[in-house]
Amino acid sequence: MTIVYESLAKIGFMFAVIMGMVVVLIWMERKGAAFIQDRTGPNRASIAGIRLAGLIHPVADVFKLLFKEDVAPANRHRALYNMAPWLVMTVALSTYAVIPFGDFLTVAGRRIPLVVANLDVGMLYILAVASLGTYGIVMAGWAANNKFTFLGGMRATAQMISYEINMGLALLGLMLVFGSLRVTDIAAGQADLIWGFLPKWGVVVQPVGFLLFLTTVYAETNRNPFDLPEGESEIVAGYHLEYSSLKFALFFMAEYAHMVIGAALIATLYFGGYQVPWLPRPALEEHAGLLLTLLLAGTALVSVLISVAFLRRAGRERGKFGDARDREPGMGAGLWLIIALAALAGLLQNPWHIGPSGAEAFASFIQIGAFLAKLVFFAWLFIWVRWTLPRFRYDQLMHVGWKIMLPLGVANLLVTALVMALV
Amino acid sequence: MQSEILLRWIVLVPLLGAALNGLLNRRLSKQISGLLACGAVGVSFVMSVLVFLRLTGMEPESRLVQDTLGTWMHLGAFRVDLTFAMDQLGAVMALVVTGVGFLIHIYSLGYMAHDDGFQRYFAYLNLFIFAMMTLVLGGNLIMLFVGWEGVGLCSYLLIGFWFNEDANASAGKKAFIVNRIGDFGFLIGMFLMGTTLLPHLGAGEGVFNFQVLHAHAGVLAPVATAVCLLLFVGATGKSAQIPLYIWLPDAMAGPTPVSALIHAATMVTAGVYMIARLNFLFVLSPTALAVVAAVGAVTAIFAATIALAQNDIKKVLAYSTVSQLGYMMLACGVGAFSVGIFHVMTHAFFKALLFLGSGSVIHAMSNEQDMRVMGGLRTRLPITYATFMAATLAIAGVFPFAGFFSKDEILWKAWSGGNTLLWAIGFLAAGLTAFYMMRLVVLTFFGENRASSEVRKHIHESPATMTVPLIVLAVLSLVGGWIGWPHFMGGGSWFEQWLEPVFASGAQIGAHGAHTGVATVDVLVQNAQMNHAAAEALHETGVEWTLAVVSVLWAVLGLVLGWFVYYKRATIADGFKKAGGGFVYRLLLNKYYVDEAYDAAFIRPGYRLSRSVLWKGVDAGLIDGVLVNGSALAVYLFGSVLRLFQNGMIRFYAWTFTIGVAVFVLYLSFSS
Amino acid sequence: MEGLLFWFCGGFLLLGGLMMVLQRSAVVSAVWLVFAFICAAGIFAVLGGVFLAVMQVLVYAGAIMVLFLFVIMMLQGPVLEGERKLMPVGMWPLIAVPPVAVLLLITGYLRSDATVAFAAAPPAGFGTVEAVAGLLLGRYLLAFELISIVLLVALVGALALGRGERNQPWK
Amino acid sequence: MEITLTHYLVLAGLVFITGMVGFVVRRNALVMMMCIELMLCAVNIVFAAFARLHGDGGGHVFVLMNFAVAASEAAIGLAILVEIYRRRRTVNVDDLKTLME
Repeated sequence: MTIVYESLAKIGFMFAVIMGMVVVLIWMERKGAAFIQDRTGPNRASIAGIRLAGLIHPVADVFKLLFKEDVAPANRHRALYNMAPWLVMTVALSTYAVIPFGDFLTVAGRRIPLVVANLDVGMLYILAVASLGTYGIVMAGWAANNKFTFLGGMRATAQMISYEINMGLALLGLMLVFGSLRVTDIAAGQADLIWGFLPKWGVVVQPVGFLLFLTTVYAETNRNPFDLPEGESEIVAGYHLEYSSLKFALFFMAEYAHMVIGAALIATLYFGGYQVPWLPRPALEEHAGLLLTLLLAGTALVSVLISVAFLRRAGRERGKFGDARDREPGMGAGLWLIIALAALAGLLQNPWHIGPSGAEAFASFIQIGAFLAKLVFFAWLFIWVRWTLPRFRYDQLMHVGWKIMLPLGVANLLVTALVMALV
Repeated sequence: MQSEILLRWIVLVPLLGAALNGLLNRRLSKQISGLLACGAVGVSFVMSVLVFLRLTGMEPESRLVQDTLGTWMHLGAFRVDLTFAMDQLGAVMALVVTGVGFLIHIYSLGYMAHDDGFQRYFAYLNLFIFAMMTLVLGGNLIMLFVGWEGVGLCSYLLIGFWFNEDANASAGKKAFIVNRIGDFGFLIGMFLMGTTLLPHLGAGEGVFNFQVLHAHAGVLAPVATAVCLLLFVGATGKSAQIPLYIWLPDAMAGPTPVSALIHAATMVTAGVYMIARLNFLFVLSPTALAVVAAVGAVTAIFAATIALAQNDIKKVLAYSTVSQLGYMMLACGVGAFSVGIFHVMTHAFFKALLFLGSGSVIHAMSNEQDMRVMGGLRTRLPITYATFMAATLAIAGVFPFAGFFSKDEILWKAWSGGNTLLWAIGFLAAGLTAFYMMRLVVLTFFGENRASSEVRKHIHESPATMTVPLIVLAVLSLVGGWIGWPHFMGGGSWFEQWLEPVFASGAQIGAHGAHTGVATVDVLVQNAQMNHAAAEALHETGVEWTLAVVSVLWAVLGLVLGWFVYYKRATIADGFKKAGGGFVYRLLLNKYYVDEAYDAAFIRPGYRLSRSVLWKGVDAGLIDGVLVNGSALAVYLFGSVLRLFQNGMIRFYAWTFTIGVAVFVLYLSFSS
Repeated sequence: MEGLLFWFCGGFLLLGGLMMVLQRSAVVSAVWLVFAFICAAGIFAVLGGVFLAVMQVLVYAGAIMVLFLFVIMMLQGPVLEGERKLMPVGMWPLIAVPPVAVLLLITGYLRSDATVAFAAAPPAGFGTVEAVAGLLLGRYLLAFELISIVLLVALVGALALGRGERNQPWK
Repeated sequence: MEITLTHYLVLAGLVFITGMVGFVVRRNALVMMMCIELMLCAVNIVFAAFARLHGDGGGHVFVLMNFAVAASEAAIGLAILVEIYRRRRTVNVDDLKTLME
């Protein structure tokens, strides 16, 4: 039964990470948009005067959506209409099953691999689940019985069909290089170095494949510049036009969940996953004491600096807005100071002599941390791209998919196979 | 037996020329087309000479080179290889065909220069050379037959070359059909041969291979007569013997060089060649040989008499050809195969020359062929006249022209074989030959020109492309016979010696057959003993001398008589017609009414049969009524039932399909 | 466990197939078929063919059925109602003949107790990517190449058909 | 109850019949094609079951071949249907009776 508990624990962890990331991403998107458009992002919603730089805002959004009236078209296909958002969400969450978020964790003498399902056809599983993602959108578009939603669904279908092939081609190259369809194998394989200094990351051995994969992932998540299924300037809001309340929230969250999984995939397959560059697991365990000490010291230092910066800002902007915002810098300074104090407290516990089991746990957490860091970066990349690039025209989308990426993918696969055969 | 890669190219280069000319056709200019065709045949000739030279360097008994391209068909014990082979006989034929063919190609350049179908003409001509070389060099009877049919096809194409005229097209058809009748016999003969021989062969032996046939001649002895007679039917068709000669005179509808090449020098000798090639078979059957000899002799005299009364210059020559072919058959019939081939060669020279000369005349006379409106061309066409005269002397058998040697040899063989009657017929025909040739020369070249003034203005000597071949052939007509200069005149009969190994073994088989109880021809036994060593004794007797002198005198007499009757006393001929000879004249002029007789005996009854029985009864009644309409009715009845099923409902189709599957599955599961 | 999965997947597979046939709307039919296919993938997985199961989802559910849905929608547009007319009642017995025959056959087969049990466990590596790939590129290489040609022909054929009449160079 | 080969065969047979009946009953050509896919799926189950029985991956290879065939069939069939729809504005097979006339 321990296995079941372990699995449930891992699923729970992943679910928490994703849902937490969804919230963070919504905040990040708004802040990012505001930053890129040089304006102020969300900052009013607060709980007891605490608003965490707008992080409370998504929570307010969720409550708003949960309690809104559910308005649905009369002529909908009831079953499919109700099913579609759940399907979208389910598919979005399913892919996480095969993504490793760390190497392993030793708990009570048991080595627990940090992946929910270590399938030996993990890569194919990713593709298969991704291909199912269409149905939710198509069903939503069709069941609402509206021309615009229908067009959105059609666009999504054609786009998915077109880009799935390219995704498969890009992944094939990677599978060739690492010789396995198991995602954990690929993640583990990226710990090596080429020529002694270059990490053997997917992006290094498959640069063209990475570009293709990046593009197709963007297309599969229906994010800008590939958000034609919802292209609001043309078909109002696309497939989720007729949804409201919780069902709309599900679509909304599914999009961010998709982003998270896209980021996780990119990080896992092309940027070493949970691997820390130049510090493979044995090195991490061996120098655990040194690293932990350095880490704690560094954290303390940086936290103090940030805290000081906040304090100065608090002094500068005193009473500027005349509302909750005025308390913000002071609270920030306090928060960072607490972090600095925690780090210092850790340093006092003699981290240098951490012991073997402690070293193992340290290594595992460092790797999980590395994975999450990469995840956040690539999630930010999604946002970055969305607010930077314009939307494609539909024929351009098809042109890029079939006439540029497909030949490129085939060529990449051929070259890879040739190199693999020769080396 | 050695291999010789050149052989395939001898055959294939003309085919290549034909293909290029035939496929590119109008896209080639006339110069290139002519160059291509002549070049192909020229190359073929040069290669033939090379192979011939190689043969001369070999031992006389083993003079045989082969070239196998692969297996054509292999069905159980039956096997046919794509083999070309050249022995002494093949070498002679190859040289004659490519050599004379080359000259006639050159001649055609001038003769056909203004024709629209120039490229097509040369394509056919090259194709003909290809087919003829396949016939001559084929290593087995099947290959020979392929060539045999090929030359027939080319003959048909070229006779009907100017197919715009109905007469030409039907002449071509006639040639083809008559040849088919002969080929029918040929095929049956081959089948008989094959079925007799097959059970006696080992694995992988080509049944129709000439060597195999030769080696197993003894097996064939029981059916030799039937086989030989059937094959001879084929030969009468191809070589224009009685009763199938009728196509040859009509074949003059083709262009004159074609008449020279195909209907005088090469194709028509195929029958003679075939008999010579299968001599080992023919010697096993005295009956067959007797028939060959008799048919040959009768044809010789028969055609010669018809030639006496013809007015068309080419018709005269055509009947003359039939007559000369009779001579060759006569030679084969009395067992003197090498002499027959000798005559084939000399005849090729002078008859080609005669036809080409007549072509030159016709060219000059603006395509007029009737001798009654010619005359006096001697001064206008000096080269043509001179060469034509040489050929006339050659065909008449005047010493030392080529014809003398071969014809005299044939007559001598007939005489020495004891066949006095055959000799007498041949002798008579020789005189007639001299007479009608002189008539032709006189009517054409002497006296006043009887043509219209319009035509007369255009009379001119032919261009060099035409006269040069004439001159070459004239020289050959003079000296060509010298290679067979007989022993009794101090020569070496080199030609006979050259061919001897081919026929000696045949003669031995004959002799052997006599010992083993198989009936053979006495003549052959004599011939076998009468090799050049034995001939020494015979010429001592002086009989040969006597006969030679007599035949020359006889020829000269014929010539002088012709000169006298048609030039000096031109009234004699008319007087003969009026004084009771009119009947004979009409008989000869109408060729003994043979065509009319065939028409009445075969063609009209055939028409009537076709019309009443085949058309109205079989075609309209049985085939149209019962088979066609009946089957249509049956299909209609079935269809009216099946139409119920074809209702356009795809789901209904699917349903019937599933029912079928269900029934099938149930049957499978409950039957076991 | 295996038995449970079999009954689960098999039952839903049948249900999916039946609903596919019974639904009037083509789109809903297609969705039911996708459901059935995913259940079929489960059946494959129970049978030890993990690779097959994934491919079933990837190829059938992910590609072919999406194509179907796309075409259905393209041809029919956003129309909810499907075939209205029922089969005439008189035809029902006719249509029932083949299935009843096969059902009879199955019943007969089951009554004969001719059940065949599987071996205890499949050989090691059964149904993995390596095993199937080894067969595809080894024993069945020719079939593999031929089927790729079939796919190529289908590709070209679909292209040629899909070009439509307006720009056919041969007309 | 142990799951035997028979279970799978019966299941496949039932699925096949479903597809077969659907093919006869439905009027929409697209649904008819889907019924064909269902029948192919039933066949695939049989293949996989026998592969399991014999412990030989050949059955799996055949299933993969079937996938390819099904994909080709779908591509060509759908292309034809689209073309038919362009000309006749219908995919109802009962309206496509040109073959009869």
